[in-house]
Amino acid sequence: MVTVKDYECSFENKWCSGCGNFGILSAMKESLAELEISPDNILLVSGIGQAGKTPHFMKCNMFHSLHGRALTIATGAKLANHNLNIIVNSGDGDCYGEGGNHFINAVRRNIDVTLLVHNNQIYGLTKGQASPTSDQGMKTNLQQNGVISEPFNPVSTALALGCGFVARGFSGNTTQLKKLIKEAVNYRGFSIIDILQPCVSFNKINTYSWYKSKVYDLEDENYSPDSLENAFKISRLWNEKIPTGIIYKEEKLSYTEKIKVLNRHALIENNYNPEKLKEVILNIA
Amino acid sequence: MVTVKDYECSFENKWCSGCGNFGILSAMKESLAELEISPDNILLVSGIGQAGKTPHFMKCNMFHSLHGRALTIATGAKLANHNLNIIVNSGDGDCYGEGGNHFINAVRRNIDVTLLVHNNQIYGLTKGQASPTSDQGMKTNLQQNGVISEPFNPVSTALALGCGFVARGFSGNTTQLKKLIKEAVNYRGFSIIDILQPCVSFNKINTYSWYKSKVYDLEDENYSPDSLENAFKISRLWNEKIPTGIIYKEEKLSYTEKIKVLNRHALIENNYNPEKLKEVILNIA
Amino acid sequence: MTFDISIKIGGEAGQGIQTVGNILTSVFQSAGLYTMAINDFESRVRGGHSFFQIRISDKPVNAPSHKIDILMALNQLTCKYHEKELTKDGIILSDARFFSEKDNIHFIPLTELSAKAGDKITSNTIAVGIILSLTGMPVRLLEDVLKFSFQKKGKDILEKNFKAAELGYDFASKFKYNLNLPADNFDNSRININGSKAIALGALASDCRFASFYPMSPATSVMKNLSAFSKDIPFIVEQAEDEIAAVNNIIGASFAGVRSITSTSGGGFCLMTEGLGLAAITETPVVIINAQRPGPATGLPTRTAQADLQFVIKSSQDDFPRFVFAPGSPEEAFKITQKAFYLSEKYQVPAIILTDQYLNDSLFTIEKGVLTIPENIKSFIIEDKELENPELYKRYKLTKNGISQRVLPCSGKAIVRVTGNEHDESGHISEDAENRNKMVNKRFVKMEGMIQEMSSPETFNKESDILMIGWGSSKYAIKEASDILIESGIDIGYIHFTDLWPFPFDMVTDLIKNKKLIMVEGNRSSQLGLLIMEQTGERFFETVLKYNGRPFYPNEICKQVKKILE
Amino acid sequence: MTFDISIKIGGEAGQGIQTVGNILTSVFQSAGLYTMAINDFESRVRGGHSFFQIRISDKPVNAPSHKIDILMALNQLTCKYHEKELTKDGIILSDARFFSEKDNIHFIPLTELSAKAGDKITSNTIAVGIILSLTGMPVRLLEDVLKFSFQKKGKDILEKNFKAAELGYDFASKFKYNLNLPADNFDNSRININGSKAIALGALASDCRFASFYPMSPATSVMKNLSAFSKDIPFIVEQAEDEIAAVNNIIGASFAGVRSITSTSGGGFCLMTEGLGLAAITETPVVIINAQRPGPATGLPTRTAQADLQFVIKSSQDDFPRFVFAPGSPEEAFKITQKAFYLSEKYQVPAIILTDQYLNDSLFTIEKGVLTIPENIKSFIIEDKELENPELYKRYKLTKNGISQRVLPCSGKAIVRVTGNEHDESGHISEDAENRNKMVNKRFVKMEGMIQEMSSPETFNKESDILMIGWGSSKYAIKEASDILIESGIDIGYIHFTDLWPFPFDMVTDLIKNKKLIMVEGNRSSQLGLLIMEQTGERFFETVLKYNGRPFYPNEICKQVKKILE
Ligand SMILES: Cc1ncc(C[n+]2csc(CCOP(=O)(O)OP(=O)(O)O)c2C)c(N)n1
Ligand SMILES: Cc1ncc(C[n+]2csc(CCOP(=O)(O)OP(=O)(O)O)c2C)c(N)n1
Ligand code: SF4
Ligand code: SF4
Ligand SMILES: [Mg+2]
Ligand SMILES: [Mg+2]
Repeated sequence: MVTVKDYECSFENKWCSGCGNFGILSAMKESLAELEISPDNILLVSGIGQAGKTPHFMKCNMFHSLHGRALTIATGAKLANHNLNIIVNSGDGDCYGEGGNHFINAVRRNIDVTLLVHNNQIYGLTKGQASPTSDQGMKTNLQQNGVISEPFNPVSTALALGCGFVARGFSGNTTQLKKLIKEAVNYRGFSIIDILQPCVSFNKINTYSWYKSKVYDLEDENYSPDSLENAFKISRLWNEKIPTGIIYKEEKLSYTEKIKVLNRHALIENNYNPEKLKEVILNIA
Repeated sequence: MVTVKDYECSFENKWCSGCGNFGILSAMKESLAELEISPDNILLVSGIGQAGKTPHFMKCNMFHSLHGRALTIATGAKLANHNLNIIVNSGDGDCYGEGGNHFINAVRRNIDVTLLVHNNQIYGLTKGQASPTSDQGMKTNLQQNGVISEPFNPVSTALALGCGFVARGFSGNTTQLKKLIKEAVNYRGFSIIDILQPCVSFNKINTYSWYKSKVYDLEDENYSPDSLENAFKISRLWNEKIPTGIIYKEEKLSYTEKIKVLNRHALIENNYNPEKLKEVILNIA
Repeated sequence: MTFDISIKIGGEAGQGIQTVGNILTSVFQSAGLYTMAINDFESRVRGGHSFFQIRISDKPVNAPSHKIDILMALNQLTCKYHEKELTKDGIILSDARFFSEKDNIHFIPLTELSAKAGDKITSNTIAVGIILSLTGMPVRLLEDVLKFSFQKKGKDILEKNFKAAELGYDFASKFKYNLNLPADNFDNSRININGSKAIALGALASDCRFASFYPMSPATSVMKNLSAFSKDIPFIVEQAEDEIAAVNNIIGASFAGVRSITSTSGGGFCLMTEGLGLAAITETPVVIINAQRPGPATGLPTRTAQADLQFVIKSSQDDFPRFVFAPGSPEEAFKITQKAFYLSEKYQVPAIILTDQYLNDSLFTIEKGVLTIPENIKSFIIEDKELENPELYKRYKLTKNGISQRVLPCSGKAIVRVTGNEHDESGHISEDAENRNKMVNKRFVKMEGMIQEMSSPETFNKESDILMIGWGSSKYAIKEASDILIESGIDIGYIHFTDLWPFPFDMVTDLIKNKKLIMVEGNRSSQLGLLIMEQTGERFFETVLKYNGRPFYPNEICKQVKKILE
Repeated sequence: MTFDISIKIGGEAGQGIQTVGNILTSVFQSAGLYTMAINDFESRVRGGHSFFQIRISDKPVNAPSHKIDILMALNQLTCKYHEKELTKDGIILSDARFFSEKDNIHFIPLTELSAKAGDKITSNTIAVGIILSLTGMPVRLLEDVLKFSFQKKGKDILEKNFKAAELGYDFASKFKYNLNLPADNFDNSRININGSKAIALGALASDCRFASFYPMSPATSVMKNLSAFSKDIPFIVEQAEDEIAAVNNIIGASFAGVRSITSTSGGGFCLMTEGLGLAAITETPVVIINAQRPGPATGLPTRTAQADLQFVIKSSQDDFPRFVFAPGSPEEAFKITQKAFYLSEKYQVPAIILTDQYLNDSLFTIEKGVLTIPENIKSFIIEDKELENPELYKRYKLTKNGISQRVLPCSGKAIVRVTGNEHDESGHISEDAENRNKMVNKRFVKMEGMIQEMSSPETFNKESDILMIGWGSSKYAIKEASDILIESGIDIGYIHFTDLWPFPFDMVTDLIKNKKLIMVEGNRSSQLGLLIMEQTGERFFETVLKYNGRPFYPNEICKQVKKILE
């Protein structure tokens, strides 16, 4: 039996106390334990940012990569060995800013990886610049006159791109979050959970209580996440009420399932075959 | 009076004969002439690809930039001088592939630039690899087993990102296309026309007649482009019938209109002011 | 120098170390003293260990000292890490939680005192009060600075802080220890400034009006300064979606006619290298700040390095001319930024300025007079009316010096065509072999003019047989080391490079001929040493290299140089 | 050599020039002749001007010739541009539309003849037939090749092409001109191959199983070859959304345990430089092909250059070890690709291979035997069971040679931690100054082993006082030039570099001591010359530089060398 304790790690946690990331970290550990996945069977991939540090704070295999590039590392690793359980931890800047193009394409590929976006609507590690999800009007040292771009809506965008598993979580509701992570990990294909995560140090607008006063659980409303059009409609809600839970779910073949050579073995499981190669060379003559 | 002839240019056109790009080129010239914009008052910005070459084939100011980066050049130019009339010519690979992240952010900014995507669902200039918009199953030299990613839906995505002017054109219908370009250029904000453009050399699936048999004009159906939800629904149509025309339109403030220092003058129109600078330096002491 | 003391405040991120440090520095400055302060912090927002270190003297000081007179420990790690840096008479001031009984350790009950002051957030002001009292600064000076710092926060906060300052003074007065620094030489011709702000001011003094960037330590601070100024001056700071967008934004803006800048660090510079090539082949002027930090990849994001010199000179595919500069102080940063804008526009080539975390984040006392604002900015842009026949305008007309007339798009009848492909004179794509040769040579011939614009390196005691060579931000650390070495009887000179590319090889060849050279650089492979070898054929040099993310200290340079000379 | 003739087919893009060229080359090969063919085309799909040029001999030929014996002009520009290249007895074969009356111009009515053959698409086969007839090749050989080329298209097409071939032969028989090349020495130990295919085969013979790329000329062809092979072998070629994704995809795949490759050109390489640094600091092996083309920026996308040497050696922020190779032929490409995979994995550092449009797209006749497939691939991956205590596994354990045991994630009990930040032995972030020094030195100490792996440059007549020096794809052009020069009485040697970084400076210093050096390079600044200066302190060299996008021809090297030696 795998327990949360198996995931403990002695490396010092470097987040601010009160940070919303703690809720995500513990929900993740609990989900993995309940899914009976042991630390040596999970690979966490992350980018750079406070969210990107997550893998250091639990015991697991990890690739803490570059700002914006976590999904590209995860894609390569999954193609090489599709038996890996991969979870990507990314920030809103990391995933929707620098990594925007990779986000689009990970969704389009439908690679079987779970993406957890720690969305604090701010650049945390670099000390408080606006992120793609910052609300209009937010002022920072670098946005002296306030943000004037339309905020990036990850849920609407994921739906437009054809994502088969789109959810929103809140780091203040770890019970729900744990459930979502478990479903996402079990989903065969690309699954996204955009997680509302208060940054107590830099985001003085979208605080814990700001979120708390707006979030509601779609399950409580008997919402059924199987209509794309409904999902799109729901995805537009923000200022008054913010829906959380699974917003859209659809079963389809994942990327590696569609690649013929992977049907029998993961790429890494093949053996070097000099005979076959000699044939190839004969053929080109 | 500006005429199409004013836009003629002696530089040899390098496209294949029969290419869908010719329709776009002529619709563009005609629109500009009818809008009474003269060649010395227009700036065409483009990326790299067959679409990217467009500005060479008409008389106009131009910046033929890097693969994927046309929108970033246009954004900089517009911020420096928002009196410029800027049209961006880009390819499906250029704009939705390499330039995916800039596409997202040009929409979010709502910068007053018109984007014409020559969408031939293929990489033309590099001789026929799949593009983000290639239909599933398309085989090429590099996609030996056919495309397996979900095609990028530019219309749905632009809608999800909050674009205020989203249209689809067809290079085989220059009358409609001309109308769309004129409306897009007149729109104050970021306007997109995704233009279906047959590549006679490399795309043997989405041919002229393939498109022809599917496209219909939304105007003919009394479609009204003012509901985001309707627009999203319409944006999902593809395999049976392909809607063209203005899919969504919404008035809102464009990026440069929201920047205070630009209210009176374009950035370029200011004068160097040493007195003000001396004050600044005094203040920091 | 009659005195030269250093104060270090150490603690966790989030404890306000930098605020304490900045206020102290301001007070010493307003007392008429020279200061130099460094800022050491981890890549985290709370916790861990960081410090702020101020050196104070009656004469200019421009490098950090390895010895500390007063160590204020707001966390236990400060004692652990820095106790050994104390001078013989140095003292530690430490907060209750980890007080240990040693003669030179003094307990300062910040929590208790701040409770007295009525608000625990005043504890930093109390700490400041204590240090100022121990150095002999009058409370009045602190009050002025507090007024300036806290006036926006309201009267209540200000009052509490005044009270806190006094409590700190009172408490400290019971110590025997007092450095009694002079406090009455205030000279309003001097200010404290860091490298970031100097670059930002240099940009403004170049009529730069547009910046685009993507946040990245230690480069963001340049943009933060520009943002702050942009409230008073028509200036736009755009936060781009990534560094690729940032560099292309400024290429677009510069093409449209506005002087433009971006600022990034190594990994971001990687992403800009393709745009660098675009600026080069389109001959669009741009200024790029690369604020160095240790790599590879994410490396040590909040620390310092001088390890991108070769990269910025050689990067982007194929050969093309560019300028590369590396200022050694805020004064140089201010001037070089202007020079970069001027030359970039004059030659229509990109200019890169190498700074680093140390220069960007350290405070130096400078003469205000250095920050001279020019009355006019020479522009090299040609207007339509200056053209004989605008209809025949060719953006890339071949000329003897390689520079073609630069007209702005939509500014008149002239049609401006620009492309990142190889092109003919009119700006249209050309694949012709002869045209290609001409265009490559057109771009290259600019190097002849460019190299004339390079200042020769600054030299100190250059007649000596032994020369230290450095570049960029290490200037004053090496200079001070050379002073110390000379004082200790070693005849040694020093050459400081700011203008690095095109490399002024003629001047340099003369300077270094038959000398023993010691390269002092903040990287592992002695990148300037390699460049000198490449450019002059000079073959042998010794090295003093530091690459642990920390700045150079004069004494460690001395030690290593002595070892080399043994 | 009893004969050495060249045939050039020129025409518009889209006219099938490459098909004609490829078929001709195959026939000559099956006649037992040695061939070398280059491929010149514009960045467009239809129209313009392009050509395919084949050199044929009874002895190996490995560089293009500047003289043409038969010029087949499918467009008028071919005559205009290339007539001057004809040998004294050379002839032009030209299509009706632009026939001009000169003695050596022969009208060939392709349209008419193809109508006779029953299909106008056979006109290329007719052209082939004519040339083969004029060179004395039997029709049988052509028929064999046609069978191979057209069999998939069905019997009807095949028949028509047979007929077309015969029509071509018949038509040509009326010319007096006939080169009568021997056609009966077929030797199945030889094949024709270009650089791209050789690299692709080298990757397969290294047990590489994953490639990710973004299309870019002239790099795509390597991936196209891999794609074609991937039908028979478990190999995935992933088309990424951009080059940033491509390089990080292969870092991810290699981290997971599969040998991986990417292929790009300059601008794409720019975008990969940050990933290069990530591979370096995470110590993940990867092989990156940079297929050079002229820049800056988009430059001349379908042409050739050798101008990224300094860039790939110095790029990405901060210092770190890497391998850089540049093969000079398909044989070297095949071997070096294997060496790159082997060394990259052995030392856990990135390896870069510089190729270019010329090498990638040109056909060379090679001995099949050169393409030896190894029976086993040495793997340097450690399995869990080989570890004493997997629980204590540390990915970055400090070792004497800098190489730590590499275990794969999720392959056992060992936990594998990797980060692009500076880290401690266990792979966790560390900002400690001492640890930083250790880790930088750990990575650098590998250089000592790496440099031992470098082959010394290949030399020809190295005792001569005058040495030409080149690298990469220009190998045989320079070699042939040196043969010609020697024959003409000039004593000259040649040094060809393939292993460029770590630079084998010891070997090189010895080779070049007191010699007159002439750098022959495909760039404007003599990048290898600068590298040699940097690494050896050698100061003076002459240069033969070409940067117009076209490959080197032996005779132009001779001419320039003679001018230098005058
Ligand atoms: C190429 C590159 N650009 C910029 C940075 C600097 N950087 C580090 S973290 C970060 C933003 C972090 O914001 P987010 O992704 O939202 O994560 P958070 O810290 O808020 O969790 C940035 C811009 C970098 N490391 N690399
Ligand atoms: C950084 C970079 N990567 C790749 C390329 C090569 N490239 C040139 S055009 C092109 C694709 C063109 O496709 P698309 O944008 O759809 O334009 P089209 O030719 O179809 O109009 C590519 C990949 C490049 N020039 N630069
Ligand atoms: S800065 Fe914000 S996101 Fe980062 S650790 Fe602190 S509270 Fe969390
Ligand atoms: S390749 Fe396709 S897109 Fe390009 S010019 Fe030809 S037909 Fe048009
Ligand atoms: Mg964030
Ligand atoms: Mg396309």
